[in-house]
Amino acid sequence: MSDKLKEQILRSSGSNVLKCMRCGKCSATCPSYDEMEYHPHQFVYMVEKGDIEKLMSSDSLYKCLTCFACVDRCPRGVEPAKVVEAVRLAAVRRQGNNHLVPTDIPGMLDDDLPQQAIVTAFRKYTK
Amino acid sequence: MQVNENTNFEPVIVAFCCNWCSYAGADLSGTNRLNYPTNVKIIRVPCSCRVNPMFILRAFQRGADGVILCGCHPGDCHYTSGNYFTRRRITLLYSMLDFLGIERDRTRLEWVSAAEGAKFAATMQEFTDAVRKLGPNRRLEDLRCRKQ
Amino acid sequence: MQRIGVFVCHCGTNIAATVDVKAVAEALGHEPGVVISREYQYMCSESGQNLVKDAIREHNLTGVVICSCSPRMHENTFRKAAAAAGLNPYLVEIANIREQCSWIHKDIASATEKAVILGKAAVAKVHLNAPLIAGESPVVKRALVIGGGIAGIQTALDIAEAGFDVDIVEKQPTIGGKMAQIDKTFPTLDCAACILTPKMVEASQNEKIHIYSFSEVTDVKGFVGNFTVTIKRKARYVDETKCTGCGLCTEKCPMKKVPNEFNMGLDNRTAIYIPFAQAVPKVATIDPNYCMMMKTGKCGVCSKVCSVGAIDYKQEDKFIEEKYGAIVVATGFNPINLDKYDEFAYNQCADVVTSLELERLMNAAGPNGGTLLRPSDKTHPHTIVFVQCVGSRCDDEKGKPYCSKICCMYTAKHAMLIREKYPDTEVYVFYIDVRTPGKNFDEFYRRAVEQYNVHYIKGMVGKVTPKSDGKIDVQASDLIANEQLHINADMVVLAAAIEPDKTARPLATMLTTQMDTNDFFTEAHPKLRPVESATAGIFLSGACQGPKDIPETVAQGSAAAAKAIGLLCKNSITCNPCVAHSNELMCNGCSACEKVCPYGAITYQDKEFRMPDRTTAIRRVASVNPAVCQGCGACTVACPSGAMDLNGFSNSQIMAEVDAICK
Amino acid sequence: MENNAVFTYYPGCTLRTKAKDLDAYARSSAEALGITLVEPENWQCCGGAYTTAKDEIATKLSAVRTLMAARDSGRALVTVCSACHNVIKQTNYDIARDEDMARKVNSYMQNETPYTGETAVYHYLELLRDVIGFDKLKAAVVNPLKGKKIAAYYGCLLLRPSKALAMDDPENPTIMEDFIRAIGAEPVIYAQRNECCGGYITMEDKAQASKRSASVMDSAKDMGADMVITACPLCLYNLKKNSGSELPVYYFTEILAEALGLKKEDTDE
Amino acid sequence: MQEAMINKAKQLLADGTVNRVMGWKRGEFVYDITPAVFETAEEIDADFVCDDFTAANVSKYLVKESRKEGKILAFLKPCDTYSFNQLVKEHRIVRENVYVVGIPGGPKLDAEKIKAKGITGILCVKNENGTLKIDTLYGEETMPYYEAILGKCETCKSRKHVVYDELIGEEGEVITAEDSGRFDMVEKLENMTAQERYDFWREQLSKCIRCNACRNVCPACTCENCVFDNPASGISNKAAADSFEENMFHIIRAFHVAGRCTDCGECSRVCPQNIPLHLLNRKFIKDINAFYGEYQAGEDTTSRAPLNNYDKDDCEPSIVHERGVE
Repeated sequence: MSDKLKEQILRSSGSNVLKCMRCGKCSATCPSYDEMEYHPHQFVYMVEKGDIEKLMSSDSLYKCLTCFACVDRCPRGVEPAKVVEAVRLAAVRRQGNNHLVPTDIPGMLDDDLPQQAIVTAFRKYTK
Repeated sequence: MQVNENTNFEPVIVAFCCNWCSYAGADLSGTNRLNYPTNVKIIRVPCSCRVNPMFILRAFQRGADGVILCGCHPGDCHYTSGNYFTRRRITLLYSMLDFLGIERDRTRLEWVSAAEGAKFAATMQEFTDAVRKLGPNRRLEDLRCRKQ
Repeated sequence: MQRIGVFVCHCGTNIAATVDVKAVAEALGHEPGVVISREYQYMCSESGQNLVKDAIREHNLTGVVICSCSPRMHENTFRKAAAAAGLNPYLVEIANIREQCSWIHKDIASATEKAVILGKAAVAKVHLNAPLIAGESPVVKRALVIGGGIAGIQTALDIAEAGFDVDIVEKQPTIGGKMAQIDKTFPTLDCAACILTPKMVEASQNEKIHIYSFSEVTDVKGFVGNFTVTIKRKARYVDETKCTGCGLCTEKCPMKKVPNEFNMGLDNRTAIYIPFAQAVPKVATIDPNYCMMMKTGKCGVCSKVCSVGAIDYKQEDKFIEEKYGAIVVATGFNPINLDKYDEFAYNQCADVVTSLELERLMNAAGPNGGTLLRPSDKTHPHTIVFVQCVGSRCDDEKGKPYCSKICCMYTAKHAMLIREKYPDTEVYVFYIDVRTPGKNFDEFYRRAVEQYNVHYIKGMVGKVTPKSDGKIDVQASDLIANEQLHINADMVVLAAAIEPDKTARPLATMLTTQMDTNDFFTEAHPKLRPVESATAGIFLSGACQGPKDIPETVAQGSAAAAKAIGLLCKNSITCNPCVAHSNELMCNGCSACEKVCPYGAITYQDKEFRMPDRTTAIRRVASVNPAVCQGCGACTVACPSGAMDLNGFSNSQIMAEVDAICK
Repeated sequence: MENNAVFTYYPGCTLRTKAKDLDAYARSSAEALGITLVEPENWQCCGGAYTTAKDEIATKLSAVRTLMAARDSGRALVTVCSACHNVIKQTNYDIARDEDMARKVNSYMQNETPYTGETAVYHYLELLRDVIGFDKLKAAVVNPLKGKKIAAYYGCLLLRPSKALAMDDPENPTIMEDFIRAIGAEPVIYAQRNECCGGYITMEDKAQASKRSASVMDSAKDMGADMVITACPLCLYNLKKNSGSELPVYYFTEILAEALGLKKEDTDE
Repeated sequence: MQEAMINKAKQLLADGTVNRVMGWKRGEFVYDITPAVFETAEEIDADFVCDDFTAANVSKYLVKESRKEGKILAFLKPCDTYSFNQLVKEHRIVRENVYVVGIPGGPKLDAEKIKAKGITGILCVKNENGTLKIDTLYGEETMPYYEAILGKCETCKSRKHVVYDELIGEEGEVITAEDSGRFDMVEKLENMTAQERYDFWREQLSKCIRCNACRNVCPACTCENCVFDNPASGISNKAAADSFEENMFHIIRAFHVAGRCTDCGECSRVCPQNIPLHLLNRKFIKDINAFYGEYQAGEDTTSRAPLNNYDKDDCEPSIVHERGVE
């Protein structure tokens, strides 16, 4: 199961986690670091180890801002944000695992909130 | 010519490699344990400019299915200018073979440096695949030179 | 009748694991003319070579085929063995069944089949091999060293010591190179200038050494033992033979705002300048981009104050031609440009510096006279962050894939020197790995941690943020603590990757030597011939071959010198006998070969020939000078009549190989 | 970049609703600068966020439709919203390089002429820099914003991933600073200008969004900015709403229009 | 014209400028013309001929003749002067030993084309306003003049002499490729599919009987020892024994003369099997012009032949793949 999941994550992300040299620059650059239980470098490392379930159930999945700072600054071309995204997708694709529930939305709105915030949230957190 | 249906077809491929760049590049791909098909057999020449177009025709006549010539990158010739002459000669030969209706993918000129082991292996793989797709060389082969 | 011996090498399991060597020996034993076919564990070993020698004697062999590793590895070994047994060495052919067979393929059956075909091609070729006798060509007893850094200086001193003339070509106005800019050296912490400058002086005073400073190599012709090199002596607008280096002109020059490259642009120099106090030659140079006289025709102060009349605004570049027997490349390195790494704010903040800039900041002859001050406001930094591997070990277009090798150690040195001199300064080093393989290296690094309390943090800096109060926020990861840190720093020092000097690539083309994809010169053998290039007579010294520290550079400089001396000691060298030759009976005298020969090795003469009808006729025929011919074979293809052929790679030999492969 | 003065213009959904200013000023300024923007019919939402996952095809289709519309019109595509630009540009980049993705997209959409990334995609800022030229813009300014210290906020979307966006140096960009100089004001360089404001999570995780946006605004203020400009409605909302900062935030098109003398008080809500 | 040439030859023999004359003489039939050397005025009066059938290029004969004692007079048509110059450039002809008189060129006639009309027993031909009047043993016959023109003259490249010591008649101009149309057939072939090209050449080259006429007549084929006759060359082959003619002989021959062939068209003229061999040479000429700049072999005696020359920015062989039809 874990192997299959790992394979799925690697394919979906297109990332070669074996290129990682454990420098930690992704985590050094991550603006959401403090909000995360597992940090970008751990995502890469744990996917490599096949230790993915922990990541799937962690709130860290929803803390990534997809700002691509780690992707641009990684000296090895590992693209950690894409790994995070692949794990998040794998998580929300599971039955009943949507992170965002439509009924919660009205409470989050205000007059100035741009539409794209809602569209984006659905894109990223639901299936 | 129909694409060969016979999956057992193993093309005979002759590769002329210049001693200073491509032959060393071929050695490097071995040192790095890269892979390319066994079909490729290398003939060492001091410089790509040593390769007489006659040799290429001879190979086809004797049943080669593909001939590839590898030399140093333009500007990097060990003998300063050899590969520039090669480029002219081989361009004209390839154009003539094309004019005679010989399949274009059977011949190739590549520049491979001594550092490009990976390029050498990839080029050989690609070339072999291309020739395999073309099927056996019938247009230039002399049947009387054939085995058995 | 040919009597050919075939010898198939196992190379331990290198060949035998994927090629059935017994089957290869068996198959080749049935080839026409083959009288003995053997396999053996290690053909290149003494007993393997004896096997070949014994067989030559016993079977009176006329040709030998060795199926083994690449001829680039052991062709010479087996040629020597054959010669020792009385067989002409050029009657040996190698079938490359290791690099080009066993190491490439996995399937035993097909690899074996291929090895047999390669063997057959070699047998077919050796049938047509002719015994060749190598000629000789004289050696010019003079060496050229390109680059006057510590590598070039060491090489030149060693060659001169052995009694040979040697010229150094240095593109800067002074020799000394990067080492002259360095403050202290690891792991001994002795002053770089104190050990380098005496060597520079020694080089300048040695009668055997001639220094062409402010000069560049623009053309190289010829071959081992006999190179002809064109050197461009760039106009320095000062007569070197007159200038005494008094420095009065540099004091009086009104143009004082020229970025000082010796101090990495951290301070200014004058338009006429001597790079540093101990420069060799100690001669002024005018920078025409800044000199008012050169730009506007108004000024001339230096000319007025120069008591010896050395200033010459009209000086022009001069080209000189010299002959050399050996050339040593010592073109060195440079730190990479950091434009692509501005997450570290190098272009946005004056207090983010490279390690080489820090060397100058700390140097007594540097912009601050040896007191470490921030470039921005000249205040004393209390927190300094070092970032390792900036541009090294990268797998992207921005950086270099290799480890720059010297950064771990110089950073430990910097950290230690700062903590020693300014104990109130906190020093942080962000590292990925600390690499200390060298004598006393790890001990040195441990001292930085244990004795000097330098904070080594396993992790990388992600973002450097200059702030309005002049401080610098350094955001980094601490992988051991698994936390993200913010350090409020005063200075950031980047360990920029090093790369070969930009002049190396065109030089390699001139020298017809090879480079790797990073533009480092490629050595003839990575282990066994580390200071020779694959081109005979060209040797490699220092960081042009790969990142090196000073002791390694000096060691390699001396090694390159030893190789060059070995060459210069000979009165003549054995020429490659695999050269072109013209069959006069077939030659048309058409000059096609002459046109394509890169060495001018072909000349023509009118010769009298007896014709079949018993008359005589005078014909123009080509002849090849075997000492000049390098054996490329361009002429053989240009020749319409086939009169021109190449020893060792004759038309019939190559066609025999073609036939054997296609059969 | 071709010097064609007619471009296909993709506004995106937010510019039709919450970010009307961004749109209106972009149009009026373009007109004043001699550029014709043609809006394609029946455009759809860009998708809001680009899914990097290789096994997500459906989410990329709407961006492809826009790109195809531009291709079929024979014009380059111009966007102004950073988010739309990012999604469309990344889609275009990937479809040009990832054959597998291109094949899947084209067969899914049953395209007669397969789309393989041939449309050129520009951000409005690139139009100013590369088609009009900042020199020409400077000459067209009637109301220079003299003395204003303006901090450009790029955020993440305009610059990254830099391989795909290829607009400017991702770590030391200059395009918006040059723009600010062109309209007569003084740019303020601050380090957080290319760091994320937390826009994507602004609805779902207010705490993190306000931490991020505060960090950006504080950094700009620290370096002495009078105002912040942005190209992104999400950033604008977030920086205004969640940062707790007093510093005003404007769309870059608004101050562009102001400098060109096109700003009408009634459109400024 | 013949009259003027005979007078010139006799004059130069008489004043000692030359001791021999290279010209043509008639064989068994009027159209059976072969090059010949004349040593006396009597021989010239008896046999010297220059008419509509004297198409043969005499420059190749000068390789041997120019190395003999004394100077020889050679009458060269414009096309022959290119071959002559090329041989001078290759040090094959000793220029000082030849006195070159330029004579007007063709078009010359092709007896085979006349015979193909069923006209035999030809005695004399005359062009009258585009109609060729032919006196035969069986009475007068006519045919359109242009239908009797030699193939090589139909696509004449130049009416200008590139070398001469003296000129009889008026000097002409170089004819452009567009006007001569000499690359039209090459182009037509290039636009065929590979299979069509292959079929075309198979059909043509399989007719080859290896009589070696093409080689023997070719002014570029003056090797002391031809590779096809030389066992050491590895490609020696003296007779039609296998598919060597189709696969090797003509390609190698064309390659050997590439960059040196002046496009004199003699190879196709003499081929008894009517193989359009000149197309192979023209293909090389066309490629050289396209890839490396216009080059006309024999135009001068100093320029470097394109295959013995290079430019750092030469095109790669892949240009072949980028152009035309597969």
